[in-house]
Amino acid sequence: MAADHAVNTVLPDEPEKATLEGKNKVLGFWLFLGGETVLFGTLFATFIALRDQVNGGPSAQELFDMKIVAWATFLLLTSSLTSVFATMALHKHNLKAVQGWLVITVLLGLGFLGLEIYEFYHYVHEELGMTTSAFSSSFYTLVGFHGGHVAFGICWITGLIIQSMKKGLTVVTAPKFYVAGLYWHFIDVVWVFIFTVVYLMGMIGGKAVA
Amino acid sequence: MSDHTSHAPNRSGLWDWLTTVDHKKIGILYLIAGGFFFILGGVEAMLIRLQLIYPEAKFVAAGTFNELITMHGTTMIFLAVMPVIFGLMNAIVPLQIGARDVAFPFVNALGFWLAALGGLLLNTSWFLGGAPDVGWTAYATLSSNHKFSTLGTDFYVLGLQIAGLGTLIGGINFLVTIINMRAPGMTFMRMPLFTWSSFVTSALILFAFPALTVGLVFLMFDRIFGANFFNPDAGGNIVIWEHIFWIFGHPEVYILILPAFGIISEVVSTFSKKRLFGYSSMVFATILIGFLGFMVWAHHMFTTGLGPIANTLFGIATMLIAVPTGIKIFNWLLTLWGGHIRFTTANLFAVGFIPTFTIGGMTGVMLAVPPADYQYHDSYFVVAHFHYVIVGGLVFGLFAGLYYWWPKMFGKLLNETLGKWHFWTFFIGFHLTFFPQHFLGLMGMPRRVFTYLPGQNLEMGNLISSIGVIGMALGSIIFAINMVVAAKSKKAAGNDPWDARTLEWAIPSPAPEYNFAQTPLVRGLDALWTEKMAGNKGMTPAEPLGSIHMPSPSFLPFLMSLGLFVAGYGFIYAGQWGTYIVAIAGIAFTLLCMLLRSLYDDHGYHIEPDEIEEKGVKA
Amino acid sequence: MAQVSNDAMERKPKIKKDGVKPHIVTFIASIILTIIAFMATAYEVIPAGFTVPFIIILAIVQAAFQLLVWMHMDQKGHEFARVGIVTGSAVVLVTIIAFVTTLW
Amino acid sequence: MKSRWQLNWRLLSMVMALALVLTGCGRENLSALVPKGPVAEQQLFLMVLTSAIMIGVFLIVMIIFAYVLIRYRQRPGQTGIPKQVEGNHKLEILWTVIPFLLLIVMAVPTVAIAFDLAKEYNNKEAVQVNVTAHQFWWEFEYPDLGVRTAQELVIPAGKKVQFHVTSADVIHAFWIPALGGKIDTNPGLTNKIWLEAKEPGTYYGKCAELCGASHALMDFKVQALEASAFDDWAKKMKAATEAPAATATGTAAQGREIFQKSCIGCHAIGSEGGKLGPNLTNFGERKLVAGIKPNDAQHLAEWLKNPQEVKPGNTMPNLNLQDDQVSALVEYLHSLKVTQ
Ligand code: HEA
Ligand code: HEA
Ligand code: HEC
Ligand code: CUA
Ligand SMILES: [Cu+2]
Repeated sequence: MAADHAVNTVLPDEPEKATLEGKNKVLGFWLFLGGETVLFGTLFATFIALRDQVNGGPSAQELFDMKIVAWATFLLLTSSLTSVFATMALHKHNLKAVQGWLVITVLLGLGFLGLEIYEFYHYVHEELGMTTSAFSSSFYTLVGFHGGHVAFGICWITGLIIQSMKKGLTVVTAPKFYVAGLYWHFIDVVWVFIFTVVYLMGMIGGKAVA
Repeated sequence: MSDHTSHAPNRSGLWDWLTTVDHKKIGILYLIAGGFFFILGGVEAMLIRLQLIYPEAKFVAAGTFNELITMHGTTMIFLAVMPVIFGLMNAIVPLQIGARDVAFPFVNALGFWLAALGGLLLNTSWFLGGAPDVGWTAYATLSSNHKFSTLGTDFYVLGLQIAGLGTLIGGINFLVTIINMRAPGMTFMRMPLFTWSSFVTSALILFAFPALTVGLVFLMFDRIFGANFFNPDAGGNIVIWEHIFWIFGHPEVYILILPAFGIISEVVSTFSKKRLFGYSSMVFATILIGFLGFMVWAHHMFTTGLGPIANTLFGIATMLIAVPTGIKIFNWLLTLWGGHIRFTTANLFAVGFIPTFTIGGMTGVMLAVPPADYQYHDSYFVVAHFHYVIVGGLVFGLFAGLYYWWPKMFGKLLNETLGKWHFWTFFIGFHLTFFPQHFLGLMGMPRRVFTYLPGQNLEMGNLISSIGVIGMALGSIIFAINMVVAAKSKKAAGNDPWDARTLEWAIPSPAPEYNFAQTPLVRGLDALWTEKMAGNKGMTPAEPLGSIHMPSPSFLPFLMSLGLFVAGYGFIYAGQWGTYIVAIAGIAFTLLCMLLRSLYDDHGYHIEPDEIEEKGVKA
Repeated sequence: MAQVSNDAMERKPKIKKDGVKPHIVTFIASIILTIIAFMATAYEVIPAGFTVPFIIILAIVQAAFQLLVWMHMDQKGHEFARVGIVTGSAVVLVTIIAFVTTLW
Repeated sequence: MKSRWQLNWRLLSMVMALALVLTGCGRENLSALVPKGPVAEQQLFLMVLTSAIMIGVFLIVMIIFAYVLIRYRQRPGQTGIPKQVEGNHKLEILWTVIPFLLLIVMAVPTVAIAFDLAKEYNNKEAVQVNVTAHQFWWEFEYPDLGVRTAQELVIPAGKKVQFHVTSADVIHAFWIPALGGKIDTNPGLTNKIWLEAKEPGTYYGKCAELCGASHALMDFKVQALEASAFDDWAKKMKAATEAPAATATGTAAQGREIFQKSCIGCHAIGSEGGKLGPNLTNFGERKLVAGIKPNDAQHLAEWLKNPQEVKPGNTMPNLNLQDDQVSALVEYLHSLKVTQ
């Protein structure tokens, strides 16, 4: 069985695709991301439709604290870069580097999550609850879904790091790292749109789009 | 590291079924679940027809009637025909492409258990204060506000969410299987049409189900957390639900029908002993139908008030689907043309499909004309339309597929005499039930009415319609008897009872757990037929006989689904219990199982060549 | 089955050991694009009414950068990844157009 | 041969089915098929046009189908392998192009009529009616005429009527088959639709969207009056709304008292009273109780005694009235007339 042979022998160039299982995993995960695109797209479409329905509650313009958001964006973007480095280290079969970069990724992700929790906490104090308005419901659901993805990603990658301490880098663990990296990038791509559609467009406010 | 067993773990009985990751067994599990829910949905349909047998009947109360139609629609679509489709896909697609297994056996099992337990959750609502009663479309605000609907709707939301998750991962599994696991020489343009349609159906699942997921989340948040997506008083918009539901819902009906198209293509071609006429245009039409399926959803919303531009755009886009579907109809006819047609039961259902589905498709095109739909919409004309395409199309197709592949799945042929009785009772009952409904609709009978008043000329049509259902029930019972008869029968079906054309018939019936002792080399469209014509006995192997790696069975898929099942109740009753602890515990349990799955690698086991010989299987 | 698949075995050094450079470039580009978008909304440099399309285009460019470079979607073997993401995006596009034009 | 018999049987049933289709179109009492106004007429035109095309296509399919099944079924003792045909480009193009052309034939009038029906009539020519649907009753308001009524819609014949429809609770759909197709009543949104009755008469209206337990019973009636009669009705209604008849005698006076005590919170008479239930200003002249039962003493009493029995799930509570209270109320309610 390849998994066994591979452990102590040379890993192939792209260890994540060395086995059929690995290939399947990567392809399956890409397709899953296609589905996630629709998932987030539907959330976005709904948010866009409801973003002006503040029902007498606070509006995006009155509320958003762009400083926090800018920092959050920076953290997540950087974490995406560090996870690229992890994947590159994976291709060089350097487990220590993979783990190191992923630890940084997780820390940055935690920073992002912390900012988001602080931000939500802050908004709730400004009287924007889930039940306040259609705007608030769609805002918390869209951004919260993203935050939930980040949280899941943090747990997942942490689990992988711990696991790899025991199992090392093999054709079995490599696809897991690779796929987690894809997931993390995807979360970052989604954030690009959240930043634009929720926050920047929120700052413009009003009926800027038809 | 290398602590993997090299023997098949000895599991038997119930434990075997609860832990299996073998796609053929999962296929059977899907059939069992689908069959069970088909009977349930069918009994609900019979109660519906009983209540409507004459005006102002009082067999069931108004509220109960609404529960019946909601559960009938939901059960039939999500829990009966989807599982049967998945069952056939599981049993056949890997065999048709010459694969030893699906891409993700574990995920495959997980998909089944999620679907089954989601369905079970939904149906327990009958005993826990009432089933959902808002229609299978669950339009807000009726569905989104506790003022207008009961706890039953929470069961709908959570049950479908869990089942939908199962379907989604099942779809991804099939996509990857078909892309990555094809045998050497099995190019895309040599894939049998059932595999092709399974492929496109899985792609539709991938892109349609997430929309449903989101819609159900909105509904759940509105109901459970007091969110305002569909609350007009706080700025919400009810039309959003309609859009989301149909963005999912329309592709869903093509998710259902495409596999049936695939089955018909296989059956018609086998039993006329001809290759499929216009294979490449069939493939093209399948893809085109899938593609167009995503931009026509608003034809369910012509009366919502979207305005004439949206209505006509969506209407015309809808009509366009008639073109690729017509290509299919005519290709089937031309496949039969010049053949030696054998009227086995499978072929009777396939051939019966053609006129019946055509009628349903034609009424579909009539519905796609927005101004006319202002009259048809939400009348029995629509009910007639969709039962013609679903029962007369899909269910006929599934019966055809079951008769056709039964020997491959179980090693026994279904009885042909009983099969013919099944066909004729079901066929006649079907037309009796649904043909008059077209006219009931035109005469102004709205759908989803628990009764109607006398003197509106609706008596005759409803009576005939209610009588017809007896035919379908009879047919279904004959089919059940047939299964028992087949199971009791001593006669083995053999590898290739129909003199068929595709790969699955090259191996024993039922297929051994490793499917192909040696991966076959595919040398043309209709792989087996190609070899037959070349005078070969079977497929040429593409590899030497060697040890075969198999995935280990696992109880985790069941446990993971169980976690979500429990979490479902946690959410439904969170309001009454005043706590989310159960919901959180259930989800945590599922996550824990996921962690276990990741930590303990499945090394599987091996079947050695001598074992293969021992089992008497000659490659 | 865990077999080292065919093309993994016959592999020449197919992948150009991808350097750090494109990744850093993408990172910097992302930051710059984000800042431009922020500026465009904070100060009225773009004619009113064009700001939203402008920043959305910037977001799409940035997303494309990340998908192609960071996630290697431009590389061989990603055909179905492309099909998946493009189809998903197309579904989303139709959805958003419908929501923006037909609600309210 | 058995299979030939089966085949003939099936063909026969198809022919019978078609005959049913053809005769069905001509039957007198099929509401959507007997249009009483221009909207329904245009819609019927499209229905007939598309049906005709569909029947034509279906016949072609069936002819090929029947020919193939009879001609090419396997004969006993037949062996050998039929010719394996890959396809035929000419044929395939043919059955791609012809359906496409047929679709164009349908699409052109579809677009024209869809846009025509979506026209808005906000001028004084058209009567404006605000329709609000409730679980499970209909409220009609004539904003320009200062009139408010329920359950029975009154319109002038021969004039366009512009409806602005919305809902107070869940989605319903406003449908008068003989006059034209339906439109949903969406809570929080207002839809517009115009209809016209060519001749005076009574037409039936229905709710066409599942809206709860008594969705099936959410019917209403449409009275199309001559233009002059309509104006007269509107004037009297307006007068009655401003000053509802305060005179009630005998048992009716008792009924009035009960009404003022227990019912006025939900039901208005004139402009006075709640809006949770139908306005009853002209209840004595309605043909139906709650839109479904004949408005006679017996059915009205049944309604008052137990509204839930008549319309499950509706929002009027059972007020546990005594028999004498009921008969007093019946007397009073039947005295509420406007035009006489
Ligand atoms: C398997 C399921 C299935 C399938 C395949 C279809 C197929 C089609 N459906 Fe159907 N439909 C449903 C299931 C399905 N439908 C359901 C469940 C509902 C109701 C949901 C609810 O409200 O509860 C519904 C409702 C529905 C509506 C909404 C009605 C309303 O609520 O007012 C419309 C409107 O356009 C429609 C149209 C069509 C069309 C145009 C097709 C086309 O795909 C049909 C194409 C086929 C043909 C046309 C026949 C063969 C072609 C030829 C022989 C070529 C020549 C033909 C011509 C030139 C016309 N359907
Ligand atoms: C896959 C989908 C599917 C299938 C197969 C069916 C099958 C049937 N449907 Fe279905 N139907 C829907 C999907 C489906 N339906 C949907 C989506 C709706 C809309 C719901 C809504 O409005 O929200 C609907 C609505 C609907 C209505 C309209 C209700 C209303 O609007 O008020 C009616 C009425 O006649 C009806 C009848 C039937 C009948 C008679 C069958 C028959 O074909 C059923 C035949 C099967 C049987 C009769 C079972 C036989 C088994 C036995 C008798 C048990 C034997 C026992 C043993 C063997 C142990 N259906
Ligand atoms: C809580 C509010 C409420 C109260 C109190 C109430 N009703 Fe009603 N009533 C309704 C509603 C709502 C309807 C419409 C029911 C339907 O058709 O779905 C209705 C319908 C009616 C109708 C039929 C109207 C029509 O146009 O056909 C009559 C008559 C009637 N009520 C009389 C009474 C009388 C008399 C009383 C007092 C003894 C009363 N109602 C008390 C809410 C109320
Ligand atoms: Cu109101 Cu149905
Ligand atoms: Cu549809």
